[in-house]
Amino acid sequence: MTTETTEVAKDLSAAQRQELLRQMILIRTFEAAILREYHADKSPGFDIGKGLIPGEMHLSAGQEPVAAGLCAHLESGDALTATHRPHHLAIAKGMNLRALAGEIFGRESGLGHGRGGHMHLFDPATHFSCSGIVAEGFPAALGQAFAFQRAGTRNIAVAVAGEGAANAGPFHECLNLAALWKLPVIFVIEDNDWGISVHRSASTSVPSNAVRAAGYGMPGVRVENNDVEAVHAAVGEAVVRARAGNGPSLIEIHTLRLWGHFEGDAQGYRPELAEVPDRDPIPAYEKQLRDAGILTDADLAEMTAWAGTQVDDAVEHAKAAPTPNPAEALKYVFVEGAQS
Amino acid sequence: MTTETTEVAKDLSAAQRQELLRQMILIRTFEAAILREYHADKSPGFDIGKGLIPGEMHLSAGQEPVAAGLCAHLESGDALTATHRPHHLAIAKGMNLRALAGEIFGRESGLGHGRGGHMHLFDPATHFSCSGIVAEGFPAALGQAFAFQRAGTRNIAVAVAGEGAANAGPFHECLNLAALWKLPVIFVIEDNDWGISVHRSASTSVPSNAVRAAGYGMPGVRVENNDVEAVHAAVGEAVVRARAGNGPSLIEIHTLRLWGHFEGDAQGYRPELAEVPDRDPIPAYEKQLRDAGILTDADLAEMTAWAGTQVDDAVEHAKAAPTPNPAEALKYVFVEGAQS
Amino acid sequence: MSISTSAAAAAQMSLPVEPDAGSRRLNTAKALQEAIGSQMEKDPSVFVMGEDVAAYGGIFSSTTGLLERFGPERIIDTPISETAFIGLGIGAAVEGMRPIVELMFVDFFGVCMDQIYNHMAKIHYESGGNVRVPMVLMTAVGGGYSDGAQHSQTLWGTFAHLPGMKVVVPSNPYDAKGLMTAAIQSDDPVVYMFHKGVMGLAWMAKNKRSIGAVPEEDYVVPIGKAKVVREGTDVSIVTLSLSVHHSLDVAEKLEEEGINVEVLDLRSLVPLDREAVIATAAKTGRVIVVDEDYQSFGLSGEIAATITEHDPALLKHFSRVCVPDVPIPYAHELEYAVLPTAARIEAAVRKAATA
Amino acid sequence: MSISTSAAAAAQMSLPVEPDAGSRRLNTAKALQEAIGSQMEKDPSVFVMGEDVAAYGGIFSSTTGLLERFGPERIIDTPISETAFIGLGIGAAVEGMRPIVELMFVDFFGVCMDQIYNHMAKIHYESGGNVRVPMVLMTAVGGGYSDGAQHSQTLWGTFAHLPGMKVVVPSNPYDAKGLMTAAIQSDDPVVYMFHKGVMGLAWMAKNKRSIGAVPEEDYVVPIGKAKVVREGTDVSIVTLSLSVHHSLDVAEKLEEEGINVEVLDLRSLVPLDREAVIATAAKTGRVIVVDEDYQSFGLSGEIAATITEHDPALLKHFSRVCVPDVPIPYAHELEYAVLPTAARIEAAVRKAATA
Ligand SMILES: Cc1ncc(C[n+]2csc(CCOP(=O)(O)OP(=O)(O)O)c2C)c(N)n1
Ligand SMILES: Cc1ncc(C[n+]2csc(CCOP(=O)(O)OP(=O)(O)O)c2C)c(N)n1
Ligand SMILES: [Mg+2]
Ligand SMILES: [Mg+2]
Repeated sequence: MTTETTEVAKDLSAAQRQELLRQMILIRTFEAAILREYHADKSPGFDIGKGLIPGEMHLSAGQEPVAAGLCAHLESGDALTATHRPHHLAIAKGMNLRALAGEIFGRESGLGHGRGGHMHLFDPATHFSCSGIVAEGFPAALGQAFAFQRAGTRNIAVAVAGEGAANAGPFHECLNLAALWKLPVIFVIEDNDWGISVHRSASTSVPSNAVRAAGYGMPGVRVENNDVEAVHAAVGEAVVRARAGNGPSLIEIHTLRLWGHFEGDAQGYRPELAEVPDRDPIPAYEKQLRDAGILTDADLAEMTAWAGTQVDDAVEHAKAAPTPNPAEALKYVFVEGAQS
Repeated sequence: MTTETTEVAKDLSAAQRQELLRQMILIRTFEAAILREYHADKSPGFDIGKGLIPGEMHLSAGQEPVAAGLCAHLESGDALTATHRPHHLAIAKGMNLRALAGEIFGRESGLGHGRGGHMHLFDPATHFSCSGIVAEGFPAALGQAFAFQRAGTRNIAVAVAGEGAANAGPFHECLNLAALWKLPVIFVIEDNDWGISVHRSASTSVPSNAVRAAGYGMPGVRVENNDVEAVHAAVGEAVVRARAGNGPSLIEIHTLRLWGHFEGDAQGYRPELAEVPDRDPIPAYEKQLRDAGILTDADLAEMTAWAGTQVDDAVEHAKAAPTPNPAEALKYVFVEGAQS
Repeated sequence: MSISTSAAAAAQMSLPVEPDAGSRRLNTAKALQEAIGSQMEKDPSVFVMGEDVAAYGGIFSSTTGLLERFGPERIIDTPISETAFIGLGIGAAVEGMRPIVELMFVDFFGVCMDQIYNHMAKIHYESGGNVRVPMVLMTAVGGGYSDGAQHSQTLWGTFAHLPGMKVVVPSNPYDAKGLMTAAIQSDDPVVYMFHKGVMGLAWMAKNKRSIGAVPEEDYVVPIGKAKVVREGTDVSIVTLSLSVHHSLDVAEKLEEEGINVEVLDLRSLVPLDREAVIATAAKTGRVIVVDEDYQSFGLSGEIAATITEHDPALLKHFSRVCVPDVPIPYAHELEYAVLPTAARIEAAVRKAATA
Repeated sequence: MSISTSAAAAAQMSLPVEPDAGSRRLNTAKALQEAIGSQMEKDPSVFVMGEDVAAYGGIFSSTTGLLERFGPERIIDTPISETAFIGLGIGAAVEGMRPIVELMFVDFFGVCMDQIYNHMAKIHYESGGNVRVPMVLMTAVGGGYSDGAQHSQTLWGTFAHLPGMKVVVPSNPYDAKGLMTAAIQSDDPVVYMFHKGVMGLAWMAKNKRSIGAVPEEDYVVPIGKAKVVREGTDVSIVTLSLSVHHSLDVAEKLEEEGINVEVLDLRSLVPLDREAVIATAAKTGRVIVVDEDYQSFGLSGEIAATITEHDPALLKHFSRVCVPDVPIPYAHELEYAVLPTAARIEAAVRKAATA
């Protein structure tokens, strides 16, 4: 059941392909803005707790093909759970950018009123959630899929995590349970080669997590080359399967961590560092669409401008929003009653 | 890499085959004695906390082929980690029967001076340990194998657990890590069809755990029919591999839980209950050896008598031993210093 | 994900709060099953999931008979994958269902605590109140029958220390039903810890109060309200769960000698009824905490802090009868040396009374 | 499995106990690395294992430079499989090695707690003293830099509550080296919790005491001994870790106003130096516990219980400056509203002084 899919889907329309690029540009624009704002006021030196955006910051630049190719198939009623590196997926799933930026800036306007932060995004509108604990985001997807299944809807749940997460126990428990109960779930592994400083060859006993799918009796596919259209094709099959009630699938996507694990990571452990920028998937996809004759300079300028406007609006809105009231720090521990 | 091995090894000598039977008889005799003593004084009614042997009691009758076939390959310096159902493996590994019985009876003479009990047997002499937490016995074997590897010995570690445990996260983490670091470990799954009242078909998404081995890049074998000689053969290959530094293997053995999950389990959930006794592996192996002309009535009588003597001695010794001194209940929390 | 509009909360409002017990007698296990069954009948979003909860009926009979009534779609056996299925419960709760998930023994929390304390308990807060997790995590606690260090713990202190989950611990059939009903209807995650020794199981030593009067109708015991189960003036015992019964036994015995013991059954740990704790301390000035959890860094300390930060002058005496900081030993003689037995409680009360 | 003959224990005996600090100054991270490096040189059975401990040198610099000195056979990066590799450490310790295993953030305990509390901590007891687990579990704790609810906790109360493991929490470079040396040489499992904020990291706000004098030679700070880091007569602050520094800052400030604050740095939670706690309570009668862990059911309660069970009359005042029972919020303003800041400590001391 394990096969390698690198072929480009034949049936994507020009509009669909443009839309994939547009999503990728939007995500990158957002991440670039966060990068800028994050570092803007941490100097002199670098103090992680300082500035408009304090704390750990895991940006997803380079992994846009996963988010764009995947979310093109999802409806707002479908669920998506992600990890400590969630922005690309949140954006592609349709999260309100102001709410997302507000949360990253820790404002009262944020998705979680500043309580959660960038690793803890919970959005009822898009059924999006994430977890800062590696591999512990998987189980929520099972429960969402279970609820959808019991409610008789066609909705599905998608759980995304890194290749590092695929060596953690919950990966195994969740794949088994999803397959056993034929839950409408798709497991997506973003293989960006690295779990912080540990290369996948030093963490994973097999060359591809796709081969692990057979151990659960589900289809397993690996997508190479960080190829958004191949992602789209692979996910498409899994979505059909899941919506039809035929159970879960596992898809591993070979993608790229363009920047450090978190901001401030000098990546001294990364031998291929110098060549990383050459593997940026966005210029490559731009070129591909240009070569195919479906992207003009004007198209690109429009997309870039559009993305800039969206992101600027979100960032400006966040910066202008009030910070949370310290007197309300204990609000939201419980729904009912005061805390003990 | 997944194959089914049901073939009988050709090269077992008559003496070896007799020895396998002898071990199985010793184990069964021990378990029958514990069964008798356990229930002796729990009536009227059944009070789990009462009697000479209080507490949960998970007996291994029916699973002797696993222990005998496996431990025939092990040296005293090899490590073995087991589960809540550990007696057969402890005995086959060579644990002192008096120490084992003493611990089950909760006596000061017991292996753990009555602190541990039947699910918590730790024996430096045989490098045996077990855990009452499902699947949490696996990791210890990695560590023992690691220590053996670093010390440059030829010793190996074996981790045994039930088919129910193979759906728990530690199974996955440990197989990956063992394969990655080529640790001298063998993972043995005792598939007795049941995890308490849950049949393997209701817990496991694939028909055989052996297929899961491929997901770690290690050999995976399933042994059918609770066949002690097939166990011996399969383990033999894995032992050679591990001692040679070629890394871990996974072996699943289809075995039989002859009695309840624990004593007191009425097994109302078990449809095949009436036929279970017919599948007892010990009479079957006796017949096999008789048919092969290598077991006489006299041989069997001698083995039975020998086992009875061993077990009677252990049980009598335990019953005669002093109970632990309540004033010493806090002894052994720490090696150094009083507890806080 | 959805914020369940509080049909459930409204229903809860309309239920009687601690009505008269009436005369029908049940054991704790049956009272618990009754609460679950009744709520399942009223609310199709309630389901039960865990190991051996279906055909087996729960190892400690928390779900006996429910499979027959509700079928395998709602009473669901799981693989031994606690992280996966507790997490599944969380995900389902986030989508508006009301899962009751059983962790067979609380001792197994270590294989799934991340889901419990980093997810179930924190999502509502992290989401700024936008996402609710109306889930019950039900689990068996306690020792006394030689089940060893990995199957005899209570660990309520561990759960109560970590914010975002309510923690309830019934000691008798009446509270078991009322607290389970309240837990299912709560929009917050509730950890429901039942002691094996209060369930009234046929195969375990029973204490006389594991059978008691339980109303047939639905009702709630409010989460966060302790109960003075015996009034007294000389010494206060602050306790919960099985230890309530040992404490009452001791109180009855010492009454004959003129030592008048008040017994406070906490019933909930989170929220903790601090007013009730302070009230009993103010009344007697002599407080003993009886706790089957490990002594240090747990419940007993929290009681001391609650009183002393209110007013240290209230206390003439404070002592604890807990499990000293030792893994629960297997051998009967050793286990009963560390459990908070009636004998240890009695000795502590005598000492307190003369302090 | 073997009982390591106590070469190590003998070595420990011969090491100086809390020698003069001398004049060489290091930050806490370097002091910690030095302790590990020195013990690794002397004892080939010591090794370090964890996520990103090799090339990265530990996310919080606990192992910087060790890979270069000891190579990948002894400084070992792992997959993200905490249960497997912590359990591996236990198994190796059981066979006589002395692993130092890093759990990157203590917040991740929920994915591997079973190995820690049901195995590492209980094997020695369950084996009736026949099997030792001489292992160090090293982990980063604490918040203050907006890392959110899953990466900012201290959780020492959770570990200290569960029996069978020692728990140490250094607040400064000198103690960090001495406690790590003691932990490695201990035949018991030791949980070593370092606060990110005391390490002296280049990329995190430093407090002035994260650099301090550290002897070059090996020495031990005995596990289980608290230290009065500032003598005082009016109010006692009982605290640990980063909060020691905030408390000292407050004490220095209030000294000018004539409020004389004693600060007790617990340094170990298990064993807890109850004598030192009682001594300071006896001295001032006014006790404030400053604790970056969650307030309820934790350390602060244990301090209250320790004093009151000794003699409730000692206390004229007891209060707590802890993290209230709330997940650690992300936004800076909210996080600093719940952390035990100098401002909160100061207010508490002023109140205590007049109580
Ligand atoms: C259980 C757990 N262990 C460790 C960590 C620390 N950690 C955060 S991200 C990370 C690496 C994750 O690698 P991968 O899954 O490949 O995701 P990526 O960062 O590459 O997107 C680690 C070890 C954690 N958050 N949770
Ligand atoms: C983590 C954990 N979950 C649940 C249990 C309760 N339990 C004890 S044995 C058992 C069934 C184990 O089944 P299997 O692994 O097949 O072993 P068997 O009993 O068949 O030998 C369960 C669920 C436990 N001890 N630990
Ligand atoms: Mg990665
Ligand atoms: Mg089984």
